[in-house]
Amino acid sequence: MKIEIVSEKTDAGYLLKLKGDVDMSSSPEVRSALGEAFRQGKGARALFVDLSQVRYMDSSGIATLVEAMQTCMKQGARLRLIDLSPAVRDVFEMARLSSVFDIFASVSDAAKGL
Amino acid sequence: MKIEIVSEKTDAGYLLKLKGDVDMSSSPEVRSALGEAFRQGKGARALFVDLSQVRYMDSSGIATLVEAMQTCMKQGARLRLIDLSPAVRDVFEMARLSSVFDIFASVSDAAKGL
Amino acid sequence: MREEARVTKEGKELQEETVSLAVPSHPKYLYVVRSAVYPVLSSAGFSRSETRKMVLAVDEACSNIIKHAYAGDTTKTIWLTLTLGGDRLRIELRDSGKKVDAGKIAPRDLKDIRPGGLGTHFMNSVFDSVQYDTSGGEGTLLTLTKKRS
Amino acid sequence: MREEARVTKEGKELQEETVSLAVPSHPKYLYVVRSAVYPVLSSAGFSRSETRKMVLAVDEACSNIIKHAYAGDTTKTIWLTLTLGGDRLRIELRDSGKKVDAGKIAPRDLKDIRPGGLGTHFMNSVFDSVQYDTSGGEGTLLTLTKKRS
Ligand SMILES: Nc1ncnc2c1ncn2[C@@H]1O[C@H](COP(=O)(O)OP(=O)(O)O)[C@@H](O)[C@H]1O
Ligand SMILES: Nc1ncnc2c1ncn2[C@@H]1O[C@H](COP(=O)(O)OP(=O)(O)O)[C@@H](O)[C@H]1O
Repeated sequence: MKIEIVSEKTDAGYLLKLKGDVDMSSSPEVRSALGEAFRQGKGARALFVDLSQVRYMDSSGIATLVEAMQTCMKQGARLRLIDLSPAVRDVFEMARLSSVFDIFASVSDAAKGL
Repeated sequence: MKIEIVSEKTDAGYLLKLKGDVDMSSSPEVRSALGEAFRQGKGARALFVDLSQVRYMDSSGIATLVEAMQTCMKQGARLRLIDLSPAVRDVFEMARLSSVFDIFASVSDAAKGL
Repeated sequence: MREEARVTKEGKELQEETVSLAVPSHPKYLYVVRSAVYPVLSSAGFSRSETRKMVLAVDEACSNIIKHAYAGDTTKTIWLTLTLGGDRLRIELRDSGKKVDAGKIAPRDLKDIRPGGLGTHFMNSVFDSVQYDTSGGEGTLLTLTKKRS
Repeated sequence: MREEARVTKEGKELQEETVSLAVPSHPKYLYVVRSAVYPVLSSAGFSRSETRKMVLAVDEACSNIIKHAYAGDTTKTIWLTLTLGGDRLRIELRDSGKKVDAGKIAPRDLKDIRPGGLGTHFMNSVFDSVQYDTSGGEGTLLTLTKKRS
């Protein structure tokens, strides 16, 4: 199961759209795409990650997002997650992370108030 | 993997819509739904089977359709298959059955010329 | 398949059904494990959400075997056995790597937001029992059980 | 997992990767077999259409074991092994039932439109070789192979 990652530059910062399964096999790829977005988007107000097409996420995917949040904090940027699929929602709830991340219903909602 | 079968009465005869996998486990259910359509639809000009939502079909599914064709012939009715999914198309080609069955793109196409 | 049969109070035989799977200890096979385990559990009558959580827990157990028991060696083997009894599901995971230090395995405090340490928590939150057995010749046997409702 | 390793002309080691699966001989487990086999083959680089045809052939082989080797007994076991070698895929199916009469297995004439007899044809049309071996203690070993391109 391959992961597909589409990266897009928006006004407020990079938007990464993930499609597929984020597991121990694919999260290194997600991590490096996030790293690339941090490098390219230095000084941006936010990093957006669209999770609507993620059918599966395990603790390695969560770890990758937690790391991204920590990097964002250091850079004074916001990490904004968009449109969690039911599978991702389940994992976030099990990990009690639903309130830790900033989660938005759509890209336009996430772009507000930055 | 369960099969879902929706049966609908149309002007020209019954329309069965199959959804799921038609394999050794589910084809008995398909066979009995076809039998029911034959009983209820006695004297109808045609029996329509919509295969657009069939993600998988094996030789037991093909056998079931061949039997249905034979029953139709005996009753002087037509068996018309509608909108084969790529998976079903593959099996039909491997079985060289694409030219044996009457296959239509849509229900309205299949209802013509009866 | 084990041919154990139990007899219920009503005298009905309850045959256990067993599915076994063995895959290389490479992360790319986690997807194969999930793909095989999911339909076994969902056709056993567990809800979609429960099934998803159990599949996640099994995936985490396999990841742990790759990371900890095999220290990243992707050429070893992970053995899984799913046994559906009349009232209970049992999933066994076996490896031939470094034995687990069962005392060291504890779910982390969830308030401590950091990467890692979630796998054990996921296993405990969906399964009724999570047991590590290192008494065998080599490796660890992890047994996860859940009541069928 | 077999730990056979081959060495190429360039001296590179080619490790075979093996996935094994055992399921009860009940038609409801055909879906589990397909779900497990599909990702192994597609991640091995076969095209979607080839993968679909191979999954179909394996499904037919399992159906034949249920129908013919086990005569419909759904409590027996079907064993599958998928071995990915450097240049070749090998799928082995084992049963412990009535041995196949290899002489009687022949794909039917496709011009003869009737239910049944297609399974053998499907196996032969997608795999490079289809071999039945009844020399073992019990049951039949069916080996399907296909070159990886
Ligand atoms: N199969 C195993 N073999 C050896 N040690 C293990 C195994 N599974 C878990 N552990 C130990 O338990 C700890 C907690 O595991 P887990 O909750 O999955 O988090 P993580 O693997 O992310 O650290 C691991 O860090 C490791 O020390
Ligand atoms: N595993 C098996 N054990 C015993 N006989 C078999 C087995 N597989 C196939 N056969 C024999 O080969 C014939 C052709 O098989 P197949 O092409 O799959 O069609 P079908 O099973 O629909 O008859 C079967 O009818 C059966 O006699």
